[in-house]
Amino acid sequence: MSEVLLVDSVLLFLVTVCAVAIIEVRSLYAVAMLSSVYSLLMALVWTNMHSMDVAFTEAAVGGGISTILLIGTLVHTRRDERPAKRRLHIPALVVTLLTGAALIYGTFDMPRFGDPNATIHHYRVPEMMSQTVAAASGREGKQQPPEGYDPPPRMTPTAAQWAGAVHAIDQAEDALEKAQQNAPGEAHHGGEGEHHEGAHKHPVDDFNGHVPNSVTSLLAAYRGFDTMFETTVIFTAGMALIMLLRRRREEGEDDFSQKGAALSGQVILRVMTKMFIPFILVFGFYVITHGEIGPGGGFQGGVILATAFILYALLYGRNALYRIIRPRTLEILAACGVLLYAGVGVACMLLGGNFLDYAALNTASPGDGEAMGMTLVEYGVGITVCTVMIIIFNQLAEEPSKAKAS
Amino acid sequence: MLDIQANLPVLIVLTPLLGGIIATFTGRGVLPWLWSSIVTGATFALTIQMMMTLLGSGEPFISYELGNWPKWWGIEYRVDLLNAFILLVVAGIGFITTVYARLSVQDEIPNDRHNVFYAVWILAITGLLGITITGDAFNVYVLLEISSLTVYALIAMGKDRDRRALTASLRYLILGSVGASFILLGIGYLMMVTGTLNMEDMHSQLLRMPDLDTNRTVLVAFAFLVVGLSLKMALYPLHMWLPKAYTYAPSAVSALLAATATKVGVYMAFRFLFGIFGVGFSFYAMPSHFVLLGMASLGIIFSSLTAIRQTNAKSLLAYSSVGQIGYIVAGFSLANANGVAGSIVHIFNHAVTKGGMFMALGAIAYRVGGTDMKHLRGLGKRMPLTAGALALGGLGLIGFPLTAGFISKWYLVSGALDAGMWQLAVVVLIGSLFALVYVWKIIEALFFGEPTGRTAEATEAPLSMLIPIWVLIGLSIYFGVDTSFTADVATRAASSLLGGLP
Amino acid sequence: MTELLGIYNYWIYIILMMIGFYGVIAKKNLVKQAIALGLFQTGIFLFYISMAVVDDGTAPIWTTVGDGAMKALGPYDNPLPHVLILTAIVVSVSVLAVALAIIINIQWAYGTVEYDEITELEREEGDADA
Amino acid sequence: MGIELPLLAMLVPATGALLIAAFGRWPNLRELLTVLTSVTLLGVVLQMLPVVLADGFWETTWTTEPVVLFEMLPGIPLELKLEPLGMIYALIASSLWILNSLYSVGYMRANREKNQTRFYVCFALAIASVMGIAFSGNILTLFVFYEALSVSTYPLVAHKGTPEAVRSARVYLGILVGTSIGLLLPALIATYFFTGDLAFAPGGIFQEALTDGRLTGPMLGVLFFMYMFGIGKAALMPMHKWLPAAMVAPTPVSALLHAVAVVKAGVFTVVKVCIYVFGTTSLVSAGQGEWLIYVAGATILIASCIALFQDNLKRRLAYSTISQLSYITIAASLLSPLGFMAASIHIAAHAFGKITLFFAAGSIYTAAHKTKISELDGIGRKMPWTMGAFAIGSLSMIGVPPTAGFISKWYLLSGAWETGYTFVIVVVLLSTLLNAGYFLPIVWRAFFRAPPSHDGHAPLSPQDDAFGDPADETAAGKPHAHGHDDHHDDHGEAPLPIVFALSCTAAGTIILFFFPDIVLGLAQQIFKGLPLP
Repeated sequence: MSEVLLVDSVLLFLVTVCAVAIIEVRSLYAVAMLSSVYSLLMALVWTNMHSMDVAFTEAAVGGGISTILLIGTLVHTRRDERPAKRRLHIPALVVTLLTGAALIYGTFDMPRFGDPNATIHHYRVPEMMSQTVAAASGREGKQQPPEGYDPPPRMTPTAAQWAGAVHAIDQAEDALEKAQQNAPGEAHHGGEGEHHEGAHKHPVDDFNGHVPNSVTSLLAAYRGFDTMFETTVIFTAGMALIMLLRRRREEGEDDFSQKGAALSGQVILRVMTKMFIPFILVFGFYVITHGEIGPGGGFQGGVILATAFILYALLYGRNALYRIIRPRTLEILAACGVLLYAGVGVACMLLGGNFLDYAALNTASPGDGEAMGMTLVEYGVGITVCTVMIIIFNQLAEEPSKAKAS
Repeated sequence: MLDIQANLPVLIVLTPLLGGIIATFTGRGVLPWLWSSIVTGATFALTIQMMMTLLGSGEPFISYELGNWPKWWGIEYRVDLLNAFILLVVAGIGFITTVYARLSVQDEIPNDRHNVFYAVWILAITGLLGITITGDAFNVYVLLEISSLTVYALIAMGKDRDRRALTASLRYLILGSVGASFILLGIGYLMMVTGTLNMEDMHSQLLRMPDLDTNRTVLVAFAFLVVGLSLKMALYPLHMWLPKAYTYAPSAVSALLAATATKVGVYMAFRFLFGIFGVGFSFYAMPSHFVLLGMASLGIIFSSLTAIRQTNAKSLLAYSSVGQIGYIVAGFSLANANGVAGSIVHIFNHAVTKGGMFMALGAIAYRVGGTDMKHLRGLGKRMPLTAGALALGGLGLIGFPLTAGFISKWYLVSGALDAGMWQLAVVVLIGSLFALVYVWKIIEALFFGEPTGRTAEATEAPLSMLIPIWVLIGLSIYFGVDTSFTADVATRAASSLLGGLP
Repeated sequence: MTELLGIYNYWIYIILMMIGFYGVIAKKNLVKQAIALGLFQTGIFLFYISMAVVDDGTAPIWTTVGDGAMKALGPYDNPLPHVLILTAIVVSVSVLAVALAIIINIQWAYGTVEYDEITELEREEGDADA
Repeated sequence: MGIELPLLAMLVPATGALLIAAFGRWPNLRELLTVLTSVTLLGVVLQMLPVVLADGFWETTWTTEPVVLFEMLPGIPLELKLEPLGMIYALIASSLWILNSLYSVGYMRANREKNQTRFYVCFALAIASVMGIAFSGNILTLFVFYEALSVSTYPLVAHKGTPEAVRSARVYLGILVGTSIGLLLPALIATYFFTGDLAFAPGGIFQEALTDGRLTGPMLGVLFFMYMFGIGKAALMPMHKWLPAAMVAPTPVSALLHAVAVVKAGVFTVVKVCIYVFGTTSLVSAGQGEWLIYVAGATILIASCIALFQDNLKRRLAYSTISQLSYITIAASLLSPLGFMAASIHIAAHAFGKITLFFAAGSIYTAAHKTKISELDGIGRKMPWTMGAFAIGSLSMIGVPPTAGFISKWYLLSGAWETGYTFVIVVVLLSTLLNAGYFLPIVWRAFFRAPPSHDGHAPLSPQDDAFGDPADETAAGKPHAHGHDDHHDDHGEAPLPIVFALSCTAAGTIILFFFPDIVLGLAQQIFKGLPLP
């Protein structure tokens, strides 16, 4: 058993306790705090399972944003849950137990926890990982491996084996190239087109487009399209909140009609925060940019940036914040983030590639194209996330419109 | 330069996506609506082009690799006859409802957030289109969430007219998220056993599994996907969210939802049951055959009975939608050519008919201020065209000959006979009889009631509403008379789904 | 025994999920429901991440070796589920935000977020309609 | 050329409906249009007559391509086809529609009915669907127009809009559509499922399926059952309730639709299905379908008995219709050529007789506002024309020469004799007595009972100007001078159009007895078409 499992068991025990508490405690503030704790514990769990990015996100989202959201809500609603008639809700319990039983039944045919031989570890992903981003987009582009091309070994080789694997891959790549010259790929729209032939050709050892953090390379490149929609989800949430919560404003009515902030009296806090905010901002940008090398990326960075603003708003009131960024600006920025992301994709199309085919951005050196594209989209994500988080915060702090106050 | 033809698949989703985001810049007034109509119109045109290309190319499907990554590493868009058809339906209805929406949105949504409303509206359509076109299991989940989030918000916007819209929306949110989570879970289980997310790849991996029929993980994955999908497509008895949501949503939103949302849910069921698990597993190894048929039949009967008891025309139609979903599900759970074709045809027919009817109700709400029976009474004289559209649509629901509904019923019943399940045929026909009853409630109110209150001085709906309404109703009649297009596409799509099985 | 040890991790995710699920069904306070929904989803995330783990694996972050090429030194966990869960987390927080927005609206419209009280009010409303 | 005519026959009333709707604002124009349309329609139908009557019709016209309207379902088009039986039906419907439109003009105006435009539009639509039924080239087409007829007549039944009108309209539609969707439609689909074909063919389409064992005798029996009860318009008991319910409609509706168009659509479909779907051979060989004789027989007797005790005139007529319809059904169910002939002739005979009776009833209502038989004492003296026509109609119902009813009964009896169903003979004789039992008393009351004392003086009768110039009077559609009069007991004849119409139909009943050639010719044409046993 790996040490993962041992640490795991302890953490997960805590998590479970925390979860039960969340369900059972009736004071909603306490619940909000507990859920924050829960998220942080979860972040630890993720770290322990070596998924740094998820841990980072969980911390930022669960520990940060969700808590703010909950408290922002509790400002409006009653503070604690009304006691239920029955301590235990029997039907719910039955349903839950049945579902759980079904799920447990399902686990019996699963590969054991951490089993290196699990399908998922040696079916597609290793092939993918053994690609360099540039190579994949450039020359592996559109063909599936020909018959008799056995994918490289699962992901636990010694360094020597690994080198061997890479070598094998290079051979395979050459084989593929030949295959490509002989037989044109099967009919695809967009996939066809001269620009792939030759245009992306570059020496096999040109790995400059590759990002060390393979999570990021998956996130921003291989599954970049998902990520674009992830950003869209965030954007949508922001718009939904504006639509649902914004106070009815007549033409020309400004937004400077809010109460001052609750914490505005706290001198120490204010001073300290004033000192902190620049660092937070710098860190945020660092995280966005650095996402390709280490954990982090547009999402985490964006959240961090947002916290800086939110903190400011908490201390100096939303009017102060609005004096820095008007709500309208926020909306526009939020849109621009997604537009930036999608725009990169469109640019790729305009340059003759498929959508989000970063390699097309810099045909001379596709690798650089990759790098540039990924950085840009990361920033797109960052902008949208940051602004939307601020929007959400602002909207939750809205008062009911006079129209609906009745 | 941008090669539209080459990038057609992605453009179908990209156009509304960008359009939706840009819609936030459009400010107030008529501009948001205008922009949305243009965007959805363009999307519709693209889907038509897609259909043409597909039919022209003669290939079974057109594949598009996003980011030009090999499809099992990246994400693939994959357009075959079935989803080209669904795309056409969704985009078309999306366009028509958008055109229709202007007045009713002015009427029901505070004017300082029209731009946001339309942005969310278009994003909802984007999500639906994205679900339909993608060939990647996880991408389905993400877009499902986009469409759901937007729809929750849109429904909640009925709050200014009736606060119950809020609770309806929240309930949908909870149930919908649970359903989505189940789907996510199912996808996770599948990914675990197949090691891939590409649907086609998953399918081949599953087929390679020696113990496919007994593997407990696959089995549970299947179960959870079915439950999640049933929630999403409001299959009885997991339909609890639907009636209230449809009833209290803004009129335009109800029309859009009724016509597209559940249909896309059904489409997902097609993809997962037929595409990923395959007919053999889904309908022969698994008992889903009977479970789904049973649920569908119960749905047809009970929701129709409930519909009869409604006093609000909107919720009446909502319950009838649940019943109609029953028909669609029953059709494909027969897993034979006629049945599946019937359910595909019915997806289209019901979308058109229900869309038109909800729009007509929207027009009535716009003129009379409500859709209760008491509002409808005697409208036949005041708003003859609207009432006529409603009546014709109603005939379509009953499945009267010369309406599209008849065609679907025909296919369903023949499918049931082919499968030797005359009981289902009986259920379908009983369903139509119930439909007769509840539709006639509306018709009697419309044409043989005495107008009261605002109804008495109501005038015919404005042209900008009448035209979209009659376009849809006209379609529902046209495709009841000349079925060469729908029936042909449906039968071909069905045979490809069944993969040559009888 | 090892068999069970091998999959117990999955069970914990199931337990978490079910706690959340129970909350979703049983709790009458809408805010509670929303939070429980969050728990429910985290359970699923845990499952995804667990499936990514490889014995003695490290984080899927490669290091640059001498010649500037990226190499994975030794085994590392499967990054794919991580990516998916990143997306899923974002989605779940968006859902939470929208849910809370609706809940706030409910508070404004009904003056309460207790399901029972709301249904009570709505029943009266329904009677008013009929 | 003769082949596009069916389509034309449908389009004429359809366009008529459109025009009527368009010019609904000007009553005179509207009603002029109605009459013109009906006349045109008759013209078109007459055009077809020679084509059908021509020798070698079956070899030439029948075998040539039908008018395919649309490919409704893959392989099952919506098609029209000339055919003798349909010809009879179309001929009767179109010719009686003219009289009926005249009658409607008088009636609707005299009774100041509302929504008259809707009335005329729906009426024209109903006729259009009748034409569709008459010339349908396959069962699906027939079904389509059958349903269209139900829907287009619904507004006519519910016309008054009063709660009980709406309620009975609900019954009307419920039974008609319920039976057709619940039984007829599945029967259709099953037929298609077994035979892969829905086209009408003399001698039926089931033999093949029967021979290669796809279809067994019992199954065929079930199908037959579904068809017979699925055709609710044939008012076979227990599916007859809609007919009395439909009597709330204005009399012209009851007259044309529920004495001619709709009910005949029912029995027409029955006969058509018997001849062209099941055919003589398959049912007989399968030994199925005999039950129909007994059901129909029972319907005849029971309906007649009920009719005996109806005091409301129109209800009594309705029940008599039910029994008369079953004459046709029973004749068809003999499955013998003579039987079919009897059926087709009775379609015509009963049509003329019954419409006369309804016209009379309506005329009484218009002039005297009386609906109960018990109130009719001595009314014959005030309304000699009306009651005279009524008498003729009743005779035809009973089947006394010189009325058309006699011919059909004659054929029916001989058909029964030929096939040796004494049961049928007994039924016919019994019901004849019953018919006499519930019609003659009315006539007797009307003419030989003294009118209620308090109305003294002689009725002013419109004969003198009845022959002024009915054509332009009615065509221009002005309400007749002596037309309506609010004092119920002091009234004369009904308005001229009414009187004119009912006199014509009464005359028709007698003419049909002396010159039955056309109908007989068509009937024999059917006969020729049947494959020789």
